[in-house]
Amino acid sequence: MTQTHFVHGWSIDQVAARIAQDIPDGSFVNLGIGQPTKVGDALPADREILLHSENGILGMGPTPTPDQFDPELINAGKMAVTLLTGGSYFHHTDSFMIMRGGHLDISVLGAYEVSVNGDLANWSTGDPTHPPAVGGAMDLAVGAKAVFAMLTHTTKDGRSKIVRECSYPLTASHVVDRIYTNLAVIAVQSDGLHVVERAPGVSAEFLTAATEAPLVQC
Amino acid sequence: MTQTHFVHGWSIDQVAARIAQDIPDGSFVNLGIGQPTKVGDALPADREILLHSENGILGMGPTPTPDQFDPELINAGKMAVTLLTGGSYFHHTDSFMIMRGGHLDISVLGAYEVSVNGDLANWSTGDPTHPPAVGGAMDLAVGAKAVFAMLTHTTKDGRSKIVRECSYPLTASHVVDRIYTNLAVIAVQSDGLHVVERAPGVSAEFLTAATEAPLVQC
Amino acid sequence: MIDRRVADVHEAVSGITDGAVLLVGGFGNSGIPAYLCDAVLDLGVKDLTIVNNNGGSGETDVAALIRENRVRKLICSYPRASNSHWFSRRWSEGTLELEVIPQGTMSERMRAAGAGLGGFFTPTGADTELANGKETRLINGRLHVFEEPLPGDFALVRADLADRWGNLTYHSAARNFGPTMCTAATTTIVEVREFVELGDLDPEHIITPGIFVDRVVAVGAPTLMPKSA
Amino acid sequence: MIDRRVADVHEAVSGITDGAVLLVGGFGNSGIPAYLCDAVLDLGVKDLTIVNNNGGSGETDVAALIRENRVRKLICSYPRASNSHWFSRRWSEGTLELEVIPQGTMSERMRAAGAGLGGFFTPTGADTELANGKETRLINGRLHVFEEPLPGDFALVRADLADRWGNLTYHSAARNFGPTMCTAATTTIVEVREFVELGDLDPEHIITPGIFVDRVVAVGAPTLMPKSA
Repeated sequence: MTQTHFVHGWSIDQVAARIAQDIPDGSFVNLGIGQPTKVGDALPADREILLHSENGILGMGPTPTPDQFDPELINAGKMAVTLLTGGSYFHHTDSFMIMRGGHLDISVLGAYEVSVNGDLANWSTGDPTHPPAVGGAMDLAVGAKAVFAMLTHTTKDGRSKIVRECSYPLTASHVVDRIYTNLAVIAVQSDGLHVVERAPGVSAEFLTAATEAPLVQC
Repeated sequence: MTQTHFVHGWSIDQVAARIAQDIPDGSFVNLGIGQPTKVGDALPADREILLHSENGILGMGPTPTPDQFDPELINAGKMAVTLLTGGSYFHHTDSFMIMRGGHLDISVLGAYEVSVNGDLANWSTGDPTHPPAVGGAMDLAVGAKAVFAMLTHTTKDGRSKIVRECSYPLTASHVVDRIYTNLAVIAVQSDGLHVVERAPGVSAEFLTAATEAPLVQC
Repeated sequence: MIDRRVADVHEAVSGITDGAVLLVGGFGNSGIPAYLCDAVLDLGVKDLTIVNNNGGSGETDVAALIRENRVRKLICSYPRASNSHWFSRRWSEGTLELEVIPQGTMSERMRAAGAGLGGFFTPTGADTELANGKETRLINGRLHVFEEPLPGDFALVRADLADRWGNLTYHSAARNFGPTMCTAATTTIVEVREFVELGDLDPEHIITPGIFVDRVVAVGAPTLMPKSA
Repeated sequence: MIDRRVADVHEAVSGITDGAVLLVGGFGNSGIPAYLCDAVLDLGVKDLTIVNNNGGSGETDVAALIRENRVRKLICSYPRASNSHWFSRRWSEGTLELEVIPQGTMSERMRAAGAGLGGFFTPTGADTELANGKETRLINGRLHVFEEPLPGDFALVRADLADRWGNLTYHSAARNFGPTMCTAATTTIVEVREFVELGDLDPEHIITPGIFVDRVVAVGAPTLMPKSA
């Protein structure tokens, strides 16, 4: 497991819970690999929220018990999962119709950077010594009705990941609707980034100082 | 039933049988509405030939007995049919993938006219007082590995339907591989129309005289 | 809680307004959502655009909507049938606009809408008058025509069984346009023979996952018969 | 008589030659046609182009073909995995060409090949470096990129059950790329858990109709396990 160090504000689990809170009952949701998978564990028990996995699953359930284990039933992160009662299987092209055709209510994606106009960079650091690998990131970013980006607010050396313009190669432009970081929840609107909520102990001034992009504070 | 008057040569049933003879064992075939449906009754019992219907059937069987009758199981001509053991159902877009994607071995189509270069006209007489209606004709003409055209050699007033250039609106250009009429079997090749077989009693001279397009006699 | 089931056909078709584009399933009488079409007739909406493979037959469903002058435009592949007299009459009068599309292109255009594509090139119809006014392109030596997605405001579809989540199975050749139309409309409305409990449909056998379905109503067996052979 | 069944994996992969384009099913280890990949390795062919979602893992199937320098080019969406060391090594050495495509575009391009389309426009990747050198077009105010069909000379697919006609069912998430790849190759070769009699597969439940399948071989259960959680 990757250890990510949070200097301030919410823990990763708390950010996941905060995202889960914003997912309405009855939603169809895809959780990207990495941090967003934690949102699955945080979904409120009193809401019926269906998880989609790009490899052809709707109604994905939790990790199997030994007697539920099916070696061919894995999620997009290649981990063993289960299927809920009422879930279904379909082939990859149909699965990506769901993603690309605007049928998912919410896609939660990890991010390297998000820009003031909702551009998302989450697939490549541009390092030519690393082979490129995109997976379903661009399909998810482009196709869902709403895109939530989940990321730490700053890099380990303190550089803001909420930027005026992405420095990393884009995944898609103008797609992110909400940004969830350890420091704040931020709505991407046509007139800029609006702070919806700050984590406990994070002041407006601190948040502004930690963010390269201009913010409209709440 | 439409009555078609054959002046010379084979009957419609005989043409259907002649076509059936040219369909190899193991073929996947679509029979267009009208005359081509008669080919189904003429298929040799010792060959396993699977019929496709554009409304989502592979392995279509004959007319049902009363106890087999399923009101929703119809063929492209909207007649009640059955499904053979081993047959399958699929949706319309998948069915047309089969037709358009080059997966059918043979498509047998009725025709108003066929030209020397294999152009097919079979969907419209160009009469502006009749509403246009194309159905799956263009998909079948374009997508099958081989297209057989089945038609009477001449119109009722003696005009050749095997022409230098089609006068009716095209269904598709350069698609017909073989022409089956009451007078002859004709192969469409890059260097012209080659007579494969003449019906009994039809001389080379008669056939040439009855055909507008130039023929290479056998 | 996800529950796509509604109590009756009137609730099922609520919200359809004048000028709506309706994708109506069925090939001939097989798979026609006859109960939903009747409910649309009762709703009294007009200026509809209907996308259906055919142009109605007899006096029911699509034919009834055409007869009652509710349809401004019909998009189909094959409007003529032995008893498509209402289509013929309204078309001849000039009160019904007609757009004829090759059947496979019609289905593929709806799929493109459901798949979020901006359009595709196909050889079907490229060298015919149905490509008039459309962009063509030579691809690998073969002429292709560019076809745009064909989305609907509403899809009206008949299926066989549905559960609470809107998962669907179909019956034999009544499947036809249903699964594709379910993906291509803003609001997808389905009539089924009957409801089953969540979990009664095998996850391997569900044809339309509930994500594509907005409302389902149970109406019993289909009423329409094919022509006798 | 239609009989797609062959006796063993070596007969199944016969005819694959140097330079062939192979569409290889599977997502991670789920649905990977491991037995067929081993048979391709035994066949000794080289300069292969492999289309697979990933770049192989460990020492088996796609990874083994890459390790043994049989693969000239890999077309995939996500070549990296915790144990994709053979991909990484050959790519770093410069002996393995890599083309990365968004996963949905890869699947849609193979479908386009199977459906006889000349290509399509998609917004996925249109405003990214993966669209470099490709045609783009503004459609309804959104940038789209033109993507070409992606056909294979051979498809290697794993399914669950098959009958004599080559009708297939799949098991849970192992379905993934199989049904699409079956449509997109000149010759489609399938390994299944076991054969069943014609008629044992319900016509409503067949996922890949036999028309898309050329050869089927029965190999038993899959051997590969997912990562533990």
